[in-house]
Amino acid sequence: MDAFNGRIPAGIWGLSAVLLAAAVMLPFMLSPFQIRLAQQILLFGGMAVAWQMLGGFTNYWSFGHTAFFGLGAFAAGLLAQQLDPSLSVAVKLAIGTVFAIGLALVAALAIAIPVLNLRGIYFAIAMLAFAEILAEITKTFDAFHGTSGFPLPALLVPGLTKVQLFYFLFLLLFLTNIAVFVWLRRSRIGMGLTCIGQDEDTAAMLGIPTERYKLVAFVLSAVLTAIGGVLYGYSLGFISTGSVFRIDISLNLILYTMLGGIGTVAGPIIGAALMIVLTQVVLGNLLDLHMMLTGAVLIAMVILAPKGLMGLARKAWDRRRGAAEGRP
Amino acid sequence: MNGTLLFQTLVDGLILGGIFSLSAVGFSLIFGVLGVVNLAHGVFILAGAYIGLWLKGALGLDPLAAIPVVFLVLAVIGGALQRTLVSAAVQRGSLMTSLLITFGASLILRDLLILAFGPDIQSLSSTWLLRTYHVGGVVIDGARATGLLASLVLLAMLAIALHAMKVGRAIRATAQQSFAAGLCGVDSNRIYTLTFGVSAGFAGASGIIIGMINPFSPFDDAYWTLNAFVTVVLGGVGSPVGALLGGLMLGEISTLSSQYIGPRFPNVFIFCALLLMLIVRPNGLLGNAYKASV
Amino acid sequence: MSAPTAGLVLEGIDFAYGGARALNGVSLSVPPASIVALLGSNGAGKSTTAKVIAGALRPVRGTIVFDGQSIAGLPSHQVMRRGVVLVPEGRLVFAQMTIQDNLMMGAYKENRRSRVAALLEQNYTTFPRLKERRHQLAGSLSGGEQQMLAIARGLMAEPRLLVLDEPSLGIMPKLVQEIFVLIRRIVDNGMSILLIEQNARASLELAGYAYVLEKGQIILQGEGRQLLADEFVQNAYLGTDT
Amino acid sequence: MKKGISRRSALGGMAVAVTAPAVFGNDSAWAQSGSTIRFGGSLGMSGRYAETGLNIRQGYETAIKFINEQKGGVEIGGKKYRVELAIVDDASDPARATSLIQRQVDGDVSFFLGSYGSNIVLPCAGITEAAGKLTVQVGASADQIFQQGYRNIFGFFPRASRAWVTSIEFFKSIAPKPKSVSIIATNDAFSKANAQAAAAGCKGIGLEVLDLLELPEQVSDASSALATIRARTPDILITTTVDQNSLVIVRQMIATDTNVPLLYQFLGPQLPMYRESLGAKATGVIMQLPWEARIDFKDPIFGSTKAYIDYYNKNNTRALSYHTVGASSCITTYVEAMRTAGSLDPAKVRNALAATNITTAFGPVKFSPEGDGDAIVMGAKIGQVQSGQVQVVYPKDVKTADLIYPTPVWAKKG
Repeated sequence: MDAFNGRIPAGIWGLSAVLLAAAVMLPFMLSPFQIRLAQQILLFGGMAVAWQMLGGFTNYWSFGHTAFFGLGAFAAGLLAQQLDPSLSVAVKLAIGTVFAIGLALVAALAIAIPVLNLRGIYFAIAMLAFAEILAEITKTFDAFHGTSGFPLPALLVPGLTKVQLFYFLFLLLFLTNIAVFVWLRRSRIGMGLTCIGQDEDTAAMLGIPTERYKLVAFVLSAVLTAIGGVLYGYSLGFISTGSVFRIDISLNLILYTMLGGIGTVAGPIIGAALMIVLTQVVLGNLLDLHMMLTGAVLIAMVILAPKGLMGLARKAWDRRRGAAEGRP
Repeated sequence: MNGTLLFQTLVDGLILGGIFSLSAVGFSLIFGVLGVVNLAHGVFILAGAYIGLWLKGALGLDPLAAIPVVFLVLAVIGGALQRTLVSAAVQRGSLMTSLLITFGASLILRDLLILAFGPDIQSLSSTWLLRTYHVGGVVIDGARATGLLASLVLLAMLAIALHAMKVGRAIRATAQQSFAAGLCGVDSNRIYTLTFGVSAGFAGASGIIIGMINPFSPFDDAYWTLNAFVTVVLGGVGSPVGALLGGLMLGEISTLSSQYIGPRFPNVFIFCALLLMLIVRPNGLLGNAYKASV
Repeated sequence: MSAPTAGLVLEGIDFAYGGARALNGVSLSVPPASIVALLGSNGAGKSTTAKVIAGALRPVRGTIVFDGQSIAGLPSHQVMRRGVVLVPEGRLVFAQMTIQDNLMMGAYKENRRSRVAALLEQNYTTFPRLKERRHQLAGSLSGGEQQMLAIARGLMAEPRLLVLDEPSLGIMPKLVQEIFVLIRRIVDNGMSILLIEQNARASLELAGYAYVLEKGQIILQGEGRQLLADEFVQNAYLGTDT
Repeated sequence: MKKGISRRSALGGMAVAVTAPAVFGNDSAWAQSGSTIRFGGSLGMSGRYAETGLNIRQGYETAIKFINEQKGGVEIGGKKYRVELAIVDDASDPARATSLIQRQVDGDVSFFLGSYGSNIVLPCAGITEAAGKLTVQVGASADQIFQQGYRNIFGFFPRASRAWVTSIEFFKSIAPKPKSVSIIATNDAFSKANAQAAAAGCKGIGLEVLDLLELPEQVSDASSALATIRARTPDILITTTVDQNSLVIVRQMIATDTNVPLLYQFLGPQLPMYRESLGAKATGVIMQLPWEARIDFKDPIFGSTKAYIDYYNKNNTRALSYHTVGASSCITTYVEAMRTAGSLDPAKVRNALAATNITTAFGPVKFSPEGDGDAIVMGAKIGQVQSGQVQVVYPKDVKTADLIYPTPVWAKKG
């Protein structure tokens, strides 16, 4: 594990700079549809990176991250309706984001204390239940307008189309998520979380403050996911419980991560790109069978590449290097 | 508070709970023995209902009489799923990946159901089921009461099989200590396949009963999977008694909150009960029938 | 194998966990109706050897022959059907099942009800303590009683070779004595025993022949009494005598 | 080793096959070619309401097939065009729906046939509206869609708050005069909006609304709501939910002996399966009839309602539903508007749509200034199940049978 403290190699910096430059240029070259695909890859790939802050290191796999996603979208959206209508939409978005962050923070802290004591599959179930509770609450109490849905103000910036604008917002969040994840992974917390992933009891005996590390990772992950919800809500312009509290969003975050390679930065992004392009471009025109094919791809990937595409790539790389050096 | 209404609500909850119990027992068994959360459970249930529908249409078989056939068909499907996909996932990845595998399988199976039967709502009803019974001011719905009765019979059969039969003992032993069970001569892979098969069979049987009471469509699977989830977490993992207890609790929470707080609230209450139970006793009231508590 | 040999013969067994070598060319044999001890410190590879014999682990290299037939690479549920039964370290009883159910699991391969009943009776005679509590859950027994149960469960399978992995671990000395008395009695019935132990003194007193395992290799072997007198064994495993 | 390589290459191949067309492919597949009119749009084909999706899809397909095969295409502005359908499955997921609709907008599809569910329709409408593309749809009726000031969205159904105009008139016509009403809704946008509209309408004519009970979106048990209904029986019980829930509720009403003089189920009794599964017990149940097969209308493409039904039944095995006829008539309406405009210019077609006043197989088509169906012209008729058949009982000029009121108790039926 050289990832913890070693310097990030110059090659990686270089590659990142090139990719970033390309990402900034992209919306001026692609068609709106292609930008929309890129939007989703940035948003959901970025959220998968956020999901990894806990789930990538440890066995605490949240099956209910859509809870924070929906929380963010609803918090910002409902707040926008209460704010003075004369405020500019950008200001509403900013206030909504701050509000959503605060709310996600409180919710994550509140739920983390009992739920982080559960291990493995029970944590997964508890998070799923938490997401369902929030979804049901938004639908059950009319104050939240979850059933019928409600509009969000349209954000406009001169010189950019709406798709381009949200592309850049998603890109910003995406970069933030990656930065936080890389920081976390290289920090003492990341090392502690990795130990927790290996064996939590031993980690605790070694004096690692397991509770605190898990909490930090969980809360960071939750807050960043909530920001994703805020931006997504604004990009749609109209949301209901059915648009943001979706079990498939939670499952997709895990799927993207698994597909690309858990614990890596590039993995979730590759996974998201692959699945989004697969389901919306390749299978996009199918009316009947795309769900079945999605299921088949999912199964094939999990069985054929249990460590994800990054795992396969690494294995291939090792093997080639091994062959070059004359090792078996 | 009106006494008859309370009693009526309790009875309604009991009857509803019986159906939840049967629909969850297979999920519970797989979870207890293999540690796998089977997200394809709801599709198994619906597949049972649809096969019953087909048997009724093609052979004129009464849904109740079709239960053994449906059980067998589903057992084969479930066993095959475990043999091929689930065991591969557990071997190559982890228990967690089995969630993704069963989710993928549920997408495929659901699409197959739509291809075979269309997306329309269907019903397995028999008109004789619509009878009503009045017992001292309480109205008992014949269809649901039949469902409760059938559920109890099937659950009792499973309980007996698990406790009195040799193979049931082997299932319990494998769940507790698969290594030691192997040393006793039990082929754990076979037990896993068998458990998956039996569980799918029970899901299919419950599908028949659900189909006799309520109309169904291929998109109900998530609802039933989620209910099974809640039932198991409330009652306890792996045992028919746990499933019964969980199902009855679910039924009572559902009808009581619906009657006395408002008919739109039961879901909120159900999930809150679920979360509360997870925090207090993750393995449910009865705990895990096979392993020490988490 | 050229000529069928009776008893268990391990030859040149290698085993590795991932990249870590655990067994390195282990060879040993257990003749019929004998007690053979396998000694070694913690982590020497004793339990790994036991699991390789029982089929729970698959050796990388080497042969395992029991009564003339190769059993290497067979899964454990088939190995036990050939007559080699392991009583695992840590007892591993089925805690949520009754004592009687545990014993009946031991006779899982036996399909004749009458035979199972006879075996039950036989074991209840050997372990009267288990008979008293036969309807209690195994998890409610003390450590020593669970060990008794584990051995009894092994005996229910009517093995020709019983592999006992650390039967004295974590058990009161009084019960340990009882267990060792029992082991001798079992051999009198014609069954052979591979006794894997850290408790070197008691084992060596009991065993006709013994092996010492260190870092995955057999470093010493000989007759029990001979090893008891060996200076190296005394220093390494017997400690200061009282 | 060997296995590893094959696995690797298989995955690599898959990845390339998947990504290449996305990044480099153009969207020419969607482009409007010279002599073809392409109708785009999305439908929820794989969600809880996929049944509606399938009904609508078959309606589109029937119209497309008829126009191409029987009429040899359509003539607009002196030029013959073939018509083509390019709808996709939005899986009721707004992220998926918006990007798929965007793809069609990019690909120069100008004429959209809408999905249903406001959380899909509204974000998609934002895209098509901004691009100046048109939508005519037979699914969504939420008020919000028609309150955005959109100029290019048209819907066949009157918006939810106006969907009860004929029903309320019908209640007024019942003798002896009913005094009270209870409403059971489910917790989804469609049902809630309709329940509110129904309640407001009933209050408006002096009916007392005893209870407005709201069940979860998927109903498996309505026993407690029914206990409330039994405790104070209304003269009319209205349920405003989808087919599956309607059936759950009515069956439980029968099983628990919950009797009301008049049961009004917004959706459900229209389905043959509903009536078959209830048998004689279905007698007396009231429903909205957005379309009724026995009322024959002239249709500029199919000729008449009757001709349409014959053609549909010859080519399909699936029972005809009002969504199917409505979907076919969406295309009829489009084509008529294009003919009137004499052009495929969306702006001109839009104006022709806004001025539409024709009859189709579905019935008269006329849009309100906001784009939804005119509440009077396109409002639903009232039907009642009698001896297993649906009879029109209101309005009087089209009725096929007299209303049974009050209906007999369950035990007396069959």
